Amino acid sequence: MTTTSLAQSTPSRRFDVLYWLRRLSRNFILRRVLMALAKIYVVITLTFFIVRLMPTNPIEAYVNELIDQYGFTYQEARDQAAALYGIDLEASLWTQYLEYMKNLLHGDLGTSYRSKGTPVAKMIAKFLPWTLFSVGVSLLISFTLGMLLGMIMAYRRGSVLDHVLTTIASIFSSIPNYLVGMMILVFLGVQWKIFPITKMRGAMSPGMKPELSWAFIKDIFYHATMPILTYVLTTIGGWMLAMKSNTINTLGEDYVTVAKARGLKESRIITSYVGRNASLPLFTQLAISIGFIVGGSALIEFIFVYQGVGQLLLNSINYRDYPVMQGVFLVITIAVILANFLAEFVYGWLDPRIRVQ
Amino acid sequence: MKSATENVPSDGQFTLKVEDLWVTYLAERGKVKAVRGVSFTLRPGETLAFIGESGCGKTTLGLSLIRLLPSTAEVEKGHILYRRDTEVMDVLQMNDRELRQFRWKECAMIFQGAQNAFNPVLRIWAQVLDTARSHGVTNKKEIRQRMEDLFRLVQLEPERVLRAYPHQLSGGMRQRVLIALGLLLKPPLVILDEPTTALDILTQRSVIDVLRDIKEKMDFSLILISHDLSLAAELADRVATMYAGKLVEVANVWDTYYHPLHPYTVGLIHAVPTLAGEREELISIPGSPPDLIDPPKGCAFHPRCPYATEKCRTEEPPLIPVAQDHEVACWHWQQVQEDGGQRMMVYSEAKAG
Amino acid sequence: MSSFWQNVRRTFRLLTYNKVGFIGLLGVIFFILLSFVGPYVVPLDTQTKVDKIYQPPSSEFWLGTDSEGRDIFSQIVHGGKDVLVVAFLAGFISTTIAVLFGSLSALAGGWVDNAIMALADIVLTIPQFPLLAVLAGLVKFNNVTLLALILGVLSWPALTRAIRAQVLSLREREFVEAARALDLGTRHIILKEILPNMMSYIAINLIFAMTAAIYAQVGLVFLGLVPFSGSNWGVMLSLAWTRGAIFYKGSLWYIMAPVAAIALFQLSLVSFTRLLEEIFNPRLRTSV
Amino acid sequence: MTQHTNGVLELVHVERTFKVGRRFVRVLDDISFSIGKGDILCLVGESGCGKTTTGKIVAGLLPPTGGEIRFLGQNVWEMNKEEFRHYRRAVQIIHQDPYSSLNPTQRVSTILTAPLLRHGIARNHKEAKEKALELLRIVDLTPPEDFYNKYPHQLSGGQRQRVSVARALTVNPEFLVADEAVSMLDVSIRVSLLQMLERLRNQMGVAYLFITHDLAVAKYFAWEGRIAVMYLGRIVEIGPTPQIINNPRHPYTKALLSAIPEADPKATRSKERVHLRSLDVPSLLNVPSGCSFHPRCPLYEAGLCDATVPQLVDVGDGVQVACHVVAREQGVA
Repeated sequence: MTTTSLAQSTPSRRFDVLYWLRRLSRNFILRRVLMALAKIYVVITLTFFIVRLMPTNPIEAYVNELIDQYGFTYQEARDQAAALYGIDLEASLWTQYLEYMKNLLHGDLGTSYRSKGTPVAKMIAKFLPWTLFSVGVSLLISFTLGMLLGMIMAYRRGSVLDHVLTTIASIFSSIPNYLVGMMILVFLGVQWKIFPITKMRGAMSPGMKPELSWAFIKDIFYHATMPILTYVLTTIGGWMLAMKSNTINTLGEDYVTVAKARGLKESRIITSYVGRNASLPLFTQLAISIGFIVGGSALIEFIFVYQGVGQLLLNSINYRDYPVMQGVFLVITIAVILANFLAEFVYGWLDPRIRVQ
Repeated sequence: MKSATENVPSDGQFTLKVEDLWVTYLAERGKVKAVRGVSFTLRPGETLAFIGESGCGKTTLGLSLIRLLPSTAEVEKGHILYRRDTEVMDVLQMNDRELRQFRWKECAMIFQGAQNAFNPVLRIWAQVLDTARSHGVTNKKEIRQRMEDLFRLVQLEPERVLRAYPHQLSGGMRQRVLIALGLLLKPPLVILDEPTTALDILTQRSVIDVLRDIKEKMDFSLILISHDLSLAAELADRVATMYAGKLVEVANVWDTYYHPLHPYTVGLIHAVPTLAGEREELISIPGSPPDLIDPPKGCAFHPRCPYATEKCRTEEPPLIPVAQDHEVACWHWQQVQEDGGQRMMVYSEAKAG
Repeated sequence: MSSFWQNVRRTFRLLTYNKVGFIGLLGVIFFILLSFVGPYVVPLDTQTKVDKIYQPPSSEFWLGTDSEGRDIFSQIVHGGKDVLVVAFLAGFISTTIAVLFGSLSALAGGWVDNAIMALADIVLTIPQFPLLAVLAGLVKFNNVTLLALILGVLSWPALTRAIRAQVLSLREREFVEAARALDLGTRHIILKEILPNMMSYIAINLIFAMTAAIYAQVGLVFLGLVPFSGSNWGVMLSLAWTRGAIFYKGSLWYIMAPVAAIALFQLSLVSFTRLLEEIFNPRLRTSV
Repeated sequence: MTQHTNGVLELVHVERTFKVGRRFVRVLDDISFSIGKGDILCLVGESGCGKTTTGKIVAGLLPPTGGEIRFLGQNVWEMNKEEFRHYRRAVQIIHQDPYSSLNPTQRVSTILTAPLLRHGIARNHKEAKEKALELLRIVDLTPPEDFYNKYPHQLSGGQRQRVSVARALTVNPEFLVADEAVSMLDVSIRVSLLQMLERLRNQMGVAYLFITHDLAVAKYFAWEGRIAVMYLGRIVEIGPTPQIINNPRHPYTKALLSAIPEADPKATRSKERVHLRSLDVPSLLNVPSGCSFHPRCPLYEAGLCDATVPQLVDVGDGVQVACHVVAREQGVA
C-alpha cells in the first residue's frame, strides 16, 4: 500500500467527488425519480378507471340526493342535475382519460363537478394544509415522545414503569384510531364536558384570518387539539414499543459495552451511542406511517368535523366528484412518495453505512 | 485465598489482586454459578493468560474485573484489589465516578469481536475524542499526536484511519485500532478478551506481533483471555487454566505446556494439534463440561477424570502451590506428575474406541 | 389414558405460559362464542319501545337500550358475526396471497420476482384507505365475501415482501442446503424445511391482517361507504353516532357498547399473538 | 499413503463467477483435482479464497460457470436425472455451524428418517427408526434412544455435528464434504469428532473433501491424504500432507505456516517468520495481474510475477506448485 501525500490526494479527491456525482445522478437519484414518476403515473391511471367503475355516476348521485333530501320528483331532479353539471359523461372513457392526462401535464387538475367551476387544485390547496398540519404536528409529538419513552422503558426494563407504559402502549396501539377519537369526543366532550366540542369544530374559528399571529396559531392548535390527541395516542405506542426493542438490542451491541469500558460519560453513551443507533430504523417506519395516517385521516376528520383532505375525499366520494377524488389520490400519493424520499435521505444522513453503498 | 498472596514477590507488589470472587447469572432454570471463588494475583508488567473452553467462566471473570457484567449477573462476594503506586482500591467498592475513571484510564479492556466495537455512525476520530474527553484530556493536538504515534506502532496509516468510519476498515484494522485506542491513556493494566478470534491467519499474526511489540516498548500488565491455547503460548508469562468457574491450575507458561499437573490441563494441551514434525496422537476429554446451575460435588472435573477417587467426589481440592510459580487444584497432582498425564491419554483413547 | 391427561396438562401449561397471550386467547374464544353461538341463545330485539329509550344497564337490558328503546346487548350479540367473518376471510386471503407470492418471488427469482415486487410496490404506493373507500362502492348490499375479498386483495404487499425476505434467508440456511444434497425434493424443502420455520411469523401476521381488516371494514361501514344494514357493530356505531352520541349524555351505552366490543376484540387478537410465538417455537414448547 | 490414479470425483479447470451488482467476480479460477475412493483432500486457505465455493461445487449444490465436475468420468451437469440422483446421493455435505445446519423445527427422528424413507432405504417407519438408531450409534450418540426424540436445541454443539454426520450417512455416501466441520467446536470435543470421521473412512471407505482454515487440523486429519492450499480462487500448492506441512514450497504456504501460532511456547516463539511485503488482502473485485500473490510475495520479481499467471507444475515428491520463481529454481519451468 503506497501512501499518497496530501498534495496528491486533493485533486484526486475532487475528481472523486465529480465521479461520484455523476454516478449518483446516473444511478441513484435519477433512477429514483423516474421510478417515482412511473408509480405516480400508474396510480393516476388506476384511480382514473377505478373511480369511473364505481356504481352511480355523479349525476345519479346528485339526483338521488335531491330526491332524498328535498323531495324532488325524479324528472325534476334529473333536469336540475343536468343543468348543474353540464358535463359530457357520454364521451368514451378513453377520450376522457387522454383529455385528463393532457391537462395534468399542463399542471391542470381539472375543475370540480359539484362546486361548478372551482379548480380542483384550489380546493386541495384549501383542505390539504390542515391535514398536513394536524398529522405533521401529531407525528412530531408522538415520534419524539415515543422515542424518549421507549428509551426510558428500555433502560428501566422490568420496572413497574416499564410494565405500565408497555401495557398502555399495547392497548392504545391496538385500538383503531377512530374509536379512540370517539371515546375522546364522547367522554371528554359529551359526558364530562371538558372540551367544548361545538366550539372546537372545524380547522379554525369562523372569521379567523390566516396570518402569522399568536392568535391565529393559538386558534388552529385549539381546533386541532382533539385530532392531534387522537393521532398521538394511537401512534405513540408503536414508536414506544419499537424504540424499546431497538434500544434493548442496541444496548446489547458490543460498541455500547466497549463505550462503557472506555469510561465514557453515561449521557454521551445514551445520546450518541445508544439513542442514535436505536432510532435509525424508526426513520423508515416514519415514512410508512405518514402514508397510513394521511390515508386514514378521513375517519378522524369526519369524527371531529375537521376540514382536511380526508373530509374532501369523503365528500367527493359521496358526490362522485371524479376530478376531486383523483386530485386527492394524486396528492396523497405524492405525499407518500415524498415522505419516503425524505426518510431515505434522513436515514442516509444519519447512517454512514448507507451513504457509501 | 492465602495461596494467592503467597505468590506475590516479597516486596508485595501487584497490579491486581482478586480474592475469592464469586459471580452468578440469573437464568430461567436457576442461578448459573459462572465464577466460583477465583483468586489470583497479577504482577506488575507480567502477562497472565486465562485459558479454558466455552462456558468455563473466563469471559465473565474478565467482565467482572471492570464491572461490566450484564444486568442479570451479580458478584456475590470477593474483592478485586487494584494498586496504583501506593494506593490500593477495591474495584467492587468504587462509586460510579471512580469506576468511570478506572475504566480505560487505569484498565483498558479490549474485547473479542472488535468487528463491532465501534459506533457505526461516528468516525474513528470522534470516538477517540470521546474517549479522551471523558477522562479530562481535552487538548486536541496532543490527542492527535499521541494517536498518530500509536497508530504507527500498530502499523496503521493515521490519516486515513482517523477519518474513516468503522465499516470502512477491515476486521484486522479495527482490532488494531482498538488496541491503539486502549493505549491512548497509558493504562497500567490491559485486558484482552479473545483478541484474534475471527481473524485470518496472516492478520492474526500481525496482531500478535503488534501486541508483543507494544508489550516490550510500553510498561503495563496484561491479562489475556482466550480459548486459543496457541495464543497464550505466544504471549503469556503465566497461564491460568479455568474449568467450571474455577482456576484449576496457575503456572508459568513452560510448566503449563510442558509439565501440566491438572488432568484437565493435560487433556486440553494434548487435544490441540501442532504443526511441526510428524502427526502426533491427540486425545479428547470424554464427557462434557458440567451444568453450572448445579455443579458436581467435590472436584468439578471428577466425572471426566481417570484419576478421580472417592475423595474427589466429596471434597473440593483447593488451589495450592506445588512449585515455584506453579499452583494446582487437584488431590492427585503427584500422580499426574509421576506418570506425566499418561492415564488421561489412555483413558481418552479407551473412551473414544 | 394417563398419557392423554399428561398431554392435556402439557398443552394447558403451554397455553398459560404467557399470561397476556392466554387472556387474549380467552378473549378471542369469548367473542367467537358470543357471535356464532350467542345469536341462537339471545334473540335480536327489534321492537321499538318508546318508553324505554336510552335506559342504563339493568337486569333486563344488560347494556342498556338504544334510541328506540331496543336492547343493546342483543345487537352486540348479533352484530359480531359479519365483523368476525370479514376479518378472518380478509386476513386469510391476504396472508395466503402473501405466502404464495412471497415464496414464489423468492424461489423463482428473475422476472417473476421483479414483476411481483413491482406490483407490490405499486399497491403499497396507492393510499390504502382512500382506495378502499372508493372500491367499497362496488360492494352490494350486505355482501360479506366481496368486502373481505377487496380488503384481502389490497393488503398483501407488505407481508409479501417480508415473506420473500424470510424465504430468501431460509433458503440459504445450511439445513436447506443439506436437504438439497440429500435430494429430498422441492416439495419437502418448501413444506418441511422452510414453511415450518415461518409458521409463527405467518400466524402472527394472519392475526395482524385480521386486525387491519377490522379497522378498515368497521371504518368503511361507519362512514356509510359500504351499504351494510341491520345488526353489525359498524352499523351500530354509525347509527349511534348520527342519532345523538355527540349531543346527548344518555346515549353513552349505545355508542360505547360497539366501541368496546370492537376495541376488546382487537385487544384480544393482539394479545393472542404473544402466545403464537410459544406455540410454534419448539425451544419454548419443550421447556414447559 | 493412498495413491489416487483415477479419481472417482474430478474437477477439471473449474471456474466460478458471481454477479455482484453489475460486475462479475471470479471466485474460482482454474481449479482441478481429483479424489478417489477413501481419499482425503484438504482444502486450506484464508476466508474468501474460494474453498467453500469449491465445496459447494463438489457437492453439486452450485454449478460451475466454466470447466467440468465429473463423477465416475461423467460431467455431472450433463447427467440424466437418474445418474444425477446417484451422484447427488453419493456426495454429502457437513456444514460448519452446528446451530444452523439442523432444522430447529424437526426432531432428530424426522431429520434422520426423512431421507431414509424418501429414497426407499427403509421400507417403513419401523425400519427407518431402526436404521436411524443404528446411525446414531455409528456417530457415537449412545444410547441412541436418548437422542432420537430430541430437538436440535436440546443438544450440544458437538452432538449436533454428530447428528449432521448421521444425516449425511443416511444415503450411504461415498464422499463427504466437511466444510469447517469442527472449527466451531471446543478443542476437547474437536478431536473426538475428527476421530469419528476417520473411523468412518476406515470402516466404510468414505472419502473426504475436508475444508478448513486451520492447518494444524488439516495436518492431523489429512496426514495420509493431500492438502491443497488456495489463495484468491486458485490452488497455489497441492501435494501429500507431510510434504506441504514440513516442506512447503510456495511462498504463500510458507507464510501461512510461519504465521500460525502453536500451542507450544518454545516452538511458536522461536519460529522463523516469512515477512510479507503487504498486509492487505486484495479484493476479489480487483485481483492483481499475473500471480495474484505478487503484491505481497517476498520472492516477487518485476516483469515476471506480475505478467503471467503461474501454472501448477510438478516439483517432485508428488507436489505441484504454482510459482514462477520456485519452478525456475527447481528447473521445471
